[in-house]
Amino acid sequence: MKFWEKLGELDRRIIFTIIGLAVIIPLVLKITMPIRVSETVRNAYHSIEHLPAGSIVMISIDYDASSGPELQPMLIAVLRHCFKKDIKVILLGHWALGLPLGEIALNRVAAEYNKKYGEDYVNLGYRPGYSALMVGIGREFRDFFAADYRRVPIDSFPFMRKVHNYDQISLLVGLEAGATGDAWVQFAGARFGLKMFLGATGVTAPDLYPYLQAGQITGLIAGLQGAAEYETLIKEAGTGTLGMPTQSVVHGLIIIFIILGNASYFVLRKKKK
Amino acid sequence: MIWNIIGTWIAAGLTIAIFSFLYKDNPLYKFAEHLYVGVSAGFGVIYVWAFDLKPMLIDRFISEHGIERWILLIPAILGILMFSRWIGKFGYLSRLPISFTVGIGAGLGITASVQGFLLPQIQGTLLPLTTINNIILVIGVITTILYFYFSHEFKGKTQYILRVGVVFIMVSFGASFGYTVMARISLLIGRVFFLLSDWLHII
Amino acid sequence: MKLIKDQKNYLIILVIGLLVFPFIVTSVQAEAIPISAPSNLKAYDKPNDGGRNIVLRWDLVAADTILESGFAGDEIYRSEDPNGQFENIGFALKGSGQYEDQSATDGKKYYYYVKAVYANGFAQSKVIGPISSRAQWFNAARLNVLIFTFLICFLVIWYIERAKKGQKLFVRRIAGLDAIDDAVGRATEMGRPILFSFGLSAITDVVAIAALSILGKIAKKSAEYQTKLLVPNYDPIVMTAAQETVKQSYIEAGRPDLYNETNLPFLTSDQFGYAAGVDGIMLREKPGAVFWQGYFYAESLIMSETGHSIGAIQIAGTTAITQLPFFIASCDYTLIGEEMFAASCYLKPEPQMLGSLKGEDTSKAIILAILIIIVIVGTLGVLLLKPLPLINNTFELLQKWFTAQ
Amino acid sequence: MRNQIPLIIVFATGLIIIITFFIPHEPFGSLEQRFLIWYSIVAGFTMLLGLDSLTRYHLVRIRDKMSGWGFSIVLLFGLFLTLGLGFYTWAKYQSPFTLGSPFMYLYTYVIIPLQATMFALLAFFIASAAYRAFRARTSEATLLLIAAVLIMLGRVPLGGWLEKQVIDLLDFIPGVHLTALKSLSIFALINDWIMDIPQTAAKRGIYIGIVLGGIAMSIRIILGIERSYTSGS
Repeated sequence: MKFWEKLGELDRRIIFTIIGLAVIIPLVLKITMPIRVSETVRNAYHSIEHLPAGSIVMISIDYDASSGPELQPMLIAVLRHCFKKDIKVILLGHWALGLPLGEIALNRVAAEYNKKYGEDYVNLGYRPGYSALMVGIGREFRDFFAADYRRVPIDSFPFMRKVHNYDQISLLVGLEAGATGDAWVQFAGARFGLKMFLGATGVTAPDLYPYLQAGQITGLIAGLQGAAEYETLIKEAGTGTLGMPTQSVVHGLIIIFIILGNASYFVLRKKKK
Repeated sequence: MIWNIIGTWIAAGLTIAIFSFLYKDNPLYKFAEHLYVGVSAGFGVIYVWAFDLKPMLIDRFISEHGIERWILLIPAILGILMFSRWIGKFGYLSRLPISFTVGIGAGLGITASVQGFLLPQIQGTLLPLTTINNIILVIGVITTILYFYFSHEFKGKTQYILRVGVVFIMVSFGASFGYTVMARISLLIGRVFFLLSDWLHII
Repeated sequence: MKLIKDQKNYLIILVIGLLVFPFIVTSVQAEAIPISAPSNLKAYDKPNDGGRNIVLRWDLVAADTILESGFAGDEIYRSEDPNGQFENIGFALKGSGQYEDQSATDGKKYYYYVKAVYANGFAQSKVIGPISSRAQWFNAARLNVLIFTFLICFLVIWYIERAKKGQKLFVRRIAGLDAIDDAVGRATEMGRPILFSFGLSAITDVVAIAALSILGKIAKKSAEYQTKLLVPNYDPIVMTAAQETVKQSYIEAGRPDLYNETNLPFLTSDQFGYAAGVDGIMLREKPGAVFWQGYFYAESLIMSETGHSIGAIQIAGTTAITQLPFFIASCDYTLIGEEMFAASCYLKPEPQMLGSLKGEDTSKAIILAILIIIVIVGTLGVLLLKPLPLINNTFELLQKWFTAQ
Repeated sequence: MRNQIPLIIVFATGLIIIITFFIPHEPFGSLEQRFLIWYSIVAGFTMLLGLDSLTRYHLVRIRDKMSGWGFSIVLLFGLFLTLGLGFYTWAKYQSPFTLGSPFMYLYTYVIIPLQATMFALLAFFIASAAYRAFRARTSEATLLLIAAVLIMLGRVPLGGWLEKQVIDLLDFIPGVHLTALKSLSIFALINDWIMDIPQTAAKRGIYIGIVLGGIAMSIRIILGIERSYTSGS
């Protein structure tokens, strides 16, 4: 019985070390694992796949670096998908500290596909007060975004001249780390009938499932695994695919921790009785 | 190039400083944390200035004419009134802009909740009970709502309704739990990946 | 020699063939899809808007439905005179079959036609009109929203008024309230203090108000049992409110002498710093009962783990959905979301909170009734589809009524 | 009077925003848009206010030499460094957000690592809590933990891998052929079902309650019954 007591008193720093190693070792060894694509991600993929060339997709960067590892791979995968299909991209964001992440990804992916700023994509930037903004640009973009991220008037870009409100946007892709996803659904989706799918962090994703079942969003990319699935669909492996084996190892470890912890708890409780 | 290498070392140093909290709360961690608060606050100010006040207020004030131009003074004055809270006697004036934003938020929220959530979610639950999944979904929604219904004492047999409700709530919390664990690990993978590849070039 | 010449001829034929082939193929393809004009063009004023919009709809031409047919889309033309000059006002992408003219002047009469743009030609539809746009005074598509909004607002206001007039409104007792009493009792038996934390609540969070009334109850019990109560704080304003509440409870319990403000200190206003501070207090003071009541973020995990490791009974309560799972897994009892409001109304009925709670409850009852009735109709509709199609039609109609736009 | 005016403003703006939702006709339609633009501008000032109280708070700490005042200097240093680099970059590159500029350098090498690492810490805390605090003490907690474990297995490739190992192991037993099961991915199917059906049902029920609470709160605010938003000023 001493064993269980010792086990229960294990210093947390030992656990921290084990977790650290469990993350480092699979990454260094570059283990790979097959990715199974779930229905929710497949539906998201098809919402873009079925758009004709020349349509406009709007991507909202509603996250910052604190959830970057989960959402940045999604952004890159979705951008690759759009540019592959000659779909034009409008980027904007509601999290002040996150927008440069969008610019970084845009610059990288646009270069891969030889896309030009102003012809194939624009970055509108950020305005505070997201619910007001979502309703407002549903009437007229220019009331809020007369100029882009670099303060160039949006009317100087040919494809933006005919964009006035959501009617010209074929699809919204919201990449969400918090409540802005709900706001997109409730303000832009319900009021203006804007079609959308969301990519979300693991923390936010479960709360978005009711929207999925009610048909308010067409698809959902959940967490790093979701990003890995999207990467699988567009056949461009990225950090999502790379991270999944590590993710699996740590999940396994945490499950073992829960089982061990509970085993010692029940053994000790029985002993007490 | 040399700047990028220096930058990567700074980033790696700050990453390790934050991780040092795992050993215990220490000055290195406190340094990184305070630096973070300061830098991000400064960043926010530049953002607001570059993306909001400059284009939406100042640029527009210059380009607009006639009455439209002077109407822009209303939000500008409301905004400036925010700062009156530091001037003792006029402190109450800062309540005016707060009231304006709170009023808009409340007004937008009511209709958006009904139109964007209640109606579609009720509609999504209006399913014929012809498949097992439909039956489970409808029972789940009803019993969960009843669990949070406080105007009736559930005694005798009706308390099983609450039991069923709790089962659904716990399964959904379990799902959130699993997804949250997944999310946190992904973030750690992201940081370790940075340390191993950008900084140490091991992978 | 002949062989070489033959080969040369052969090569020439091959090159010419390769050059010509694409033309043959494309011309065959283009011929396969006839150029036809968009048909069935309709124009109408966009309903439920502020004016200036006219919607055009037409049937897609055959080439529009085929991928890679070289069909570009449709150009939209408008004029105020059916026989005058028409102006190109826009372009509809392939596959859309509709266009919204957003530049109309209300009341002005317009004529339209649509021109299908093929890879090798055009075809234009008949001219239709006159049509004009106008603004509506009520958005009829939002009638359902209006009804629900009105109903919920009415119920909440009505119950708040009733509660204000002092009418007794029933709220059921939450099981967690017994757990609170037990925990305070256990801490006393063990001779250990009690720790209470609001997490990172601000006073503007409604949950902080509910947590305050739960704190009031705990403070009263602890005064009766003469058990030390510790409340480390994150927010200075919440701290002041907490001090007032505890002092009041001690007076009510007849032990104002036991109140000591140093037991309700301000720690720090940064998230993990606060968690580390509370951890330190727990390891030093070893409280027998710990209450996590208020709004929590990620720090909940760190604090409740330490609480568990010192063997305290932990009772949590929060509206922070993301933290609830971790509290449930690591605490002995957890008040889930609105249960906190119900608990606080049970302890200390304040008209606003009590009235709101009743208004919400009645709204829930109505929603439940709607759900149950329509689901029954729907089930019957599917089961009796053959003999009584009317039921299924009714169901579909009812279901459609909830469409929000 | 002083206390009445804010209440009147809340009442009027709230009501106008609700009315314009139902009445598209002028002047209501454009009034809503105008209010929303104003809101955006005032919200910008609100963010500046946060900066104001932050600097004041830390200046006081430094002045009074309160414990940890050195860190307040670090904070203010970070703040003014960012502001300085921001305006410098703005002047030099026309926009502060040009990639490769000093301001974006600060973003890439200071903000990203600090912000991302703060939350990466939680992976460690969850692991340690999993070992030391997550206990199946009640039937509710048991159910929660079982669901959580199933999700953790099914959502990532781990579940599929585990299935394969078990099936391979069982294959050695003569007469048992389970290879057909390999393509089933049972854990993934369980994960999808939990997410789609019971999870969705409960979240819907919970959020209907939360949304009703939010509406009630908004009504109280508009009617001036709830005034906590004015506190602190």
